[in-house]
Amino acid sequence: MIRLNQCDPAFKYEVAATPGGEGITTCFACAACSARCLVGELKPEYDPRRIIRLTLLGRREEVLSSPLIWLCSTCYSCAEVCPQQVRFTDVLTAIKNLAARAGYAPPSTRATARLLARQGRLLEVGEFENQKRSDLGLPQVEGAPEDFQRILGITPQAEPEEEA
Amino acid sequence: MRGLLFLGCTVPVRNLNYELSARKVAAALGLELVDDTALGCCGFPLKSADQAAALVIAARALARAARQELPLVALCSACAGTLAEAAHILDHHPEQRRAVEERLQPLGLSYRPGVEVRHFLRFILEQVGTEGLAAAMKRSLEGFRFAPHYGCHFLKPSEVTGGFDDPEDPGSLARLIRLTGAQAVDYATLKDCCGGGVLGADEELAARMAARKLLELNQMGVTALAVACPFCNVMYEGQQKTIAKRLETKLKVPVVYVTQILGLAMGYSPEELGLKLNRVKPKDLIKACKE
Amino acid sequence: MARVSLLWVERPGLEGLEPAAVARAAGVELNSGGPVEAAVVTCPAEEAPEPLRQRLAGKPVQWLELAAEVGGGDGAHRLARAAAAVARAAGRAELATLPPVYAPQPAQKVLVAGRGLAALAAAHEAALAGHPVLLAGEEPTRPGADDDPAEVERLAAGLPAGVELASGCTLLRLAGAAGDFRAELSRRGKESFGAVVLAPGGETVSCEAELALDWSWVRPLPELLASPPAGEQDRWLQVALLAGVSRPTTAGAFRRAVEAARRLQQGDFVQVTLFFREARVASEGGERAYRAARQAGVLAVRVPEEGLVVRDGGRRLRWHDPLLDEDLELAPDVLTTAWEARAARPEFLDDPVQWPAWEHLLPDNPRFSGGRTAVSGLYILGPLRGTPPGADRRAEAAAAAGDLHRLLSGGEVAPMPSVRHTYCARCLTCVRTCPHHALGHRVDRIQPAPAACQGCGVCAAECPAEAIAPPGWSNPELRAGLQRGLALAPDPKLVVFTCAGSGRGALDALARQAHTWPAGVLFYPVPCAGRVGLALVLKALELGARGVLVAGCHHGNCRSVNGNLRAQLRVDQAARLLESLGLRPEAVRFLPLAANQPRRLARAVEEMAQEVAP
Amino acid sequence: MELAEKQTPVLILGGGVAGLAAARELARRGVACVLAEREPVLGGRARGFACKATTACARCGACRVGDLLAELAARPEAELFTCAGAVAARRDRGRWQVELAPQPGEGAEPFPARALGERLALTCRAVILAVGYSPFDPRAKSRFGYGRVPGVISALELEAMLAQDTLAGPRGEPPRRVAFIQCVGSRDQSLGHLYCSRVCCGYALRMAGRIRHTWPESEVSFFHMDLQTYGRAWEEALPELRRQVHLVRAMPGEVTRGEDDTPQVVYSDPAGRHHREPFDLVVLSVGLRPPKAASALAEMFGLEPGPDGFLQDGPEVFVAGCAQGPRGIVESMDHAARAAAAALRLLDSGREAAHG
Repeated sequence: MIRLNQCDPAFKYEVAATPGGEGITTCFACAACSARCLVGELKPEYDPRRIIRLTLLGRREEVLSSPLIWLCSTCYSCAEVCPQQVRFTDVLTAIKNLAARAGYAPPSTRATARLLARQGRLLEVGEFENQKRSDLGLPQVEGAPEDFQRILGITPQAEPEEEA
Repeated sequence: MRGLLFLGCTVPVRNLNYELSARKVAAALGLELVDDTALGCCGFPLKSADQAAALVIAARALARAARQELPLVALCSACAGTLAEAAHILDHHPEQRRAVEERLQPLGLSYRPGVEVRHFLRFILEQVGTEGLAAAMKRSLEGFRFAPHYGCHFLKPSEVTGGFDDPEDPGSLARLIRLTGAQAVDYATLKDCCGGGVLGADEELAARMAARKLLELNQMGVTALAVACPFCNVMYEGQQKTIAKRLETKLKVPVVYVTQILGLAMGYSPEELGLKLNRVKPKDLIKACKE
Repeated sequence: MARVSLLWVERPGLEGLEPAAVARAAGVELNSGGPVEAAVVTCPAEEAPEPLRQRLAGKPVQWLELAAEVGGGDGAHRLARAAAAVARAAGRAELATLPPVYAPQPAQKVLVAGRGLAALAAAHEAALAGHPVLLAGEEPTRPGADDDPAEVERLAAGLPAGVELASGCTLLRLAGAAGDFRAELSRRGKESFGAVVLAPGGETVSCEAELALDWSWVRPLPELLASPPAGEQDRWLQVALLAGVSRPTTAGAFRRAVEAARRLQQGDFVQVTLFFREARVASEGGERAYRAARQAGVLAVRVPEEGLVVRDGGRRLRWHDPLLDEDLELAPDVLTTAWEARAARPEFLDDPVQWPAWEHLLPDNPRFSGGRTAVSGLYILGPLRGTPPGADRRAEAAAAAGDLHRLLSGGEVAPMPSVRHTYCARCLTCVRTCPHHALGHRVDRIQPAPAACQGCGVCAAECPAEAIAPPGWSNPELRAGLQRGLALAPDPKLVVFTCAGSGRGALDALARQAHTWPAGVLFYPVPCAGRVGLALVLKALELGARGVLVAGCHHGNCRSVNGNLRAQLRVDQAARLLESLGLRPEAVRFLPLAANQPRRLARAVEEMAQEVAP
Repeated sequence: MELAEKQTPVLILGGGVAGLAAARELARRGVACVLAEREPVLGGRARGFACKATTACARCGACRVGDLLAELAARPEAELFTCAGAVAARRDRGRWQVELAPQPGEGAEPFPARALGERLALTCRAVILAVGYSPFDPRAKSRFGYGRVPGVISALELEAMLAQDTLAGPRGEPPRRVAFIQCVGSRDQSLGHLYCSRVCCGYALRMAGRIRHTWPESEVSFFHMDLQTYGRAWEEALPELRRQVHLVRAMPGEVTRGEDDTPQVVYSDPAGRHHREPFDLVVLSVGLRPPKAASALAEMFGLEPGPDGFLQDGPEVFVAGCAQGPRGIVESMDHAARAAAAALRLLDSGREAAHG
């Protein structure tokens, strides 16, 4: 039983105020997004419409703590078919950002930031990689991790090494 | 015509065959791809946790391109999509742009509107056109059947890719494939997402997503699945064995980059296009092009 | 009686017909240039040569596009159809040579009884059409329950000179039909009117009257909007707005509800939950308003039929969400509902002797649009009819005024039915069966209202004494046409009666396509299938027809409300009679048809012609 | 070039239901008018619509077009032209001067209208715009497979098939499983069509009923978001409707080519269950768009743009029927009476002014 009196009506406004989340309130539950969601088709507990509805109802904690919100493949099919321009992919990005701020982000997201701060890219380009590239006649690749450290406000030295 | 090549994270390390073939195709078409080794990541991996930071990272690349007054040409669809979307946001949301400018300033960079972001394949279609492309073809691939895979970020969101192709009834890759004399097959799972986006969160789900297309094509029998994105390649080629094992079946769907198909038709050898780096190889195609 | 001449004008489609043979078969003389008393001409007036038109000026003439009547097929049955058509037209031409009979002139004044936009618009439009108008009601110029007050004020301020405003004056009783309504009005007494428009303004009624709500606690929506409530940061005010839970609302009511929901949502810390079964957005701007409400943060909850459980008079609302597979509960701080305008039916209409039952008075029939009712000259507009507010009501009033003008100006309406009083047994069958309520009984005789007859001929079909018929459509006249046609038609002599509202249009469409009919089919146009009646069906069989097909309108589509049902009834009756005589009941059939279904007619005729062939 | 000239109190542009009804309304009051229809035949789109009656009339009103034509054919007041389009208009001393030009088109009916043969300069007091609507082109919603997936048709094509008795699947057999998809091109912010087309639920349910009646073994699914009223007896008809038609509250995600080349509807039901359902025929209930000529006419007659691109009244210009906004056949006829009345009021005031 969900009691609306115990829900948080401000949650939808919070999502709508986050970039990408603007369209959340315009959903009229036509189900086109759900029909086109491949993730949802293969994993029935994931349904864009359900996440929208829980958000609109104001189920703040339930939405932000749900592991389901991290399952979006960002294929944009839902956004393409939406007749009301809800742009669910972007809405969910906004929700995930709120979840991350609330401490619900999966550990991999922090690891990603650290990798970028260290390398300027996800995959390291070291001597081995550049050797392989030059064997194939490809130019050398470097990184500019300093820019990334500034943007992300992370210095790799200050961060402990990867936990797992 | 010149473009600033945006390699991103994966291509220069794991998908050298893609990079090789793209550079060859560009050369054959007389397009100059300018390198900027410091470009790095597009910001996409950070979006879900911190889209503001992701936007600054994308804006950084856009600003570097603006400085050189070149369009940004990406090989990875996710990079192309993220960068194009970032440009769209910066051009349409002044308050987000102000915030980004503030964070770009310490890097000595400034965003300037009007930077074109193009996926490499869109870039050649728009710059060279089908006639120019047809003129560059030296070898007919008639008799081969390729299944195009558009993936997600090549055409979507359409607000950002604006009218280049219809993501609901796409045709641009098929057009490119047909220019080589080969056949572009239509199939039921044409528009399926590869599942790469959820690989980190749910490996099993990602595998099931990719499996639908692989199973269909495996049964259909095609020369190869033709992709345009390293992420999609990871799922369909890199994960193919794992997926087959998971499904307790055998899968043999060769996967090539559209640039490799174009390269072959333009007269390059399979070797030059890095086809030996392909893990599930289109043997007949390689054989036919070796002569 | 005058002699009727046939004037033959060659037309495409008449090839191969011998004019003299047609004239002979139809029992008229073929004119070859001599003097004419009354005439049938084989082409439409506008197609006739100018000298011919001048020659016939002032004479009773029936212009007949004979080619359309004859159609294709072989010589014998083309001749038969031509003869039947000419004979019918000759009958009508002959009738026009009779000295004029007394016919009362229709009253021209129009009574508009009601209030608000519908009433004012009707008064405006009727006056524009040139009719003096009495606009009567308690407060005719006060807006109706769901009217836009500004628009009503504008209309009230600019009433034309021809409109007499009678405030505080209500319609107490009404009788009669077009051209001759007798009304009893409070403070004024009895008056005659040519047409009557009923347009009550309606009252504000909650759309959820059927729910078990504590109405002393429910806040009326307009009152709530007048002083919108607010909540507090740590305690949001929950407002529940029920907008079509017991049954879907009208589009107008839904639009008002979503607009109200949006305004309420804009209050500080107010959460509005809007409950409905269907989002009724089919009004101008409805979808936009619905989206604006959601954008403002209104929570839209769609519940299925009987899906909202109401407890404690509405203090607790519970419903099931199939998507979440959860029960949801809301204890609203404020409960309000959507509302619509509803008008009570005037009491005098409940008199079963004087007036048909409500569903007959307002048939759900696409031909009865523009405020029309089954009673000729009586119009019902606005909330009483369920017409949406605004532009639709203006349109309805304009259409009603056009129609009443058509009736009262007499240009268009069939002449009054002629009654042979010496034959009449005063059984009142015609009064009871006239679908337009055109006939009344005055003192000792049947008296048609002067502008009400639509010429359907149901009275003629039902009258046991052949005492009444619209001119040209009496049994003797129809028998004559049948006799001539059937005498000439080859077997199987299938008679197809075609109603003017359906069969006739279908027949014309087929004629345009040069459809070829099987031999031996005789089409017989009638104004309404209800004109055919039992006697004519049996007569056709007696005269040698092997089959009779009556092509009338679909149920609910008859111009004369139920002439088609009456036709079906009589056909069934004839079939039973045949059966009781040991004959094939399938020899008589009713075919429900629309004018835009020519193939259906062609198929039915071909099948039946084959079946009844000897 | 010298133009043929003509004077008329009222010019009606458009010879569909609304234009004909306006002409009839004027004619009944003895006022002459010129009606100009761009196409070679009168009657508009509704003339080709099917009768949807089952055991009873379905109240679509399509049959009333014939009544209008028959009545106008018998009346001298209205002069009817086909193949006639307005190419220019200007106001001059309280009169509209409108230039009509012949339009190409074949198969013009000689009666009751005649095809415009040469350019004609008309001077009139009032103009009634009854130029109808354009149906939404379902190709713009490519996900529904129109023109791509066999067996996907638009509702207008179904109208024609029912009217001409040619309804059949891709292999010529009567359809067994039929799907209607509602709101194709309506209620859609992404297209900029933020309005309900009002008539689609009605026409689609009527056609669904007609199909079920003609082929009782057929199955019909009706994909919709919200049912919009389509008649007075709607409430009473709903239980029967539920028996006849499978009402599915879902906007499908797409229509794909399934096995045997039959269309497949992909949708998520209200409980969130995913479906791929095969059909023989998928009917797209396309919405009503403003008439193609709307912007050109608005410019020609100096009209303010109306909501959603439809036309609205201007000085001495009155809009009738779907040109003003989506409405059904019968509603268009009433709406035309309003335009005719407005024109009459204008003529009347002119007369009064002349006398005073």
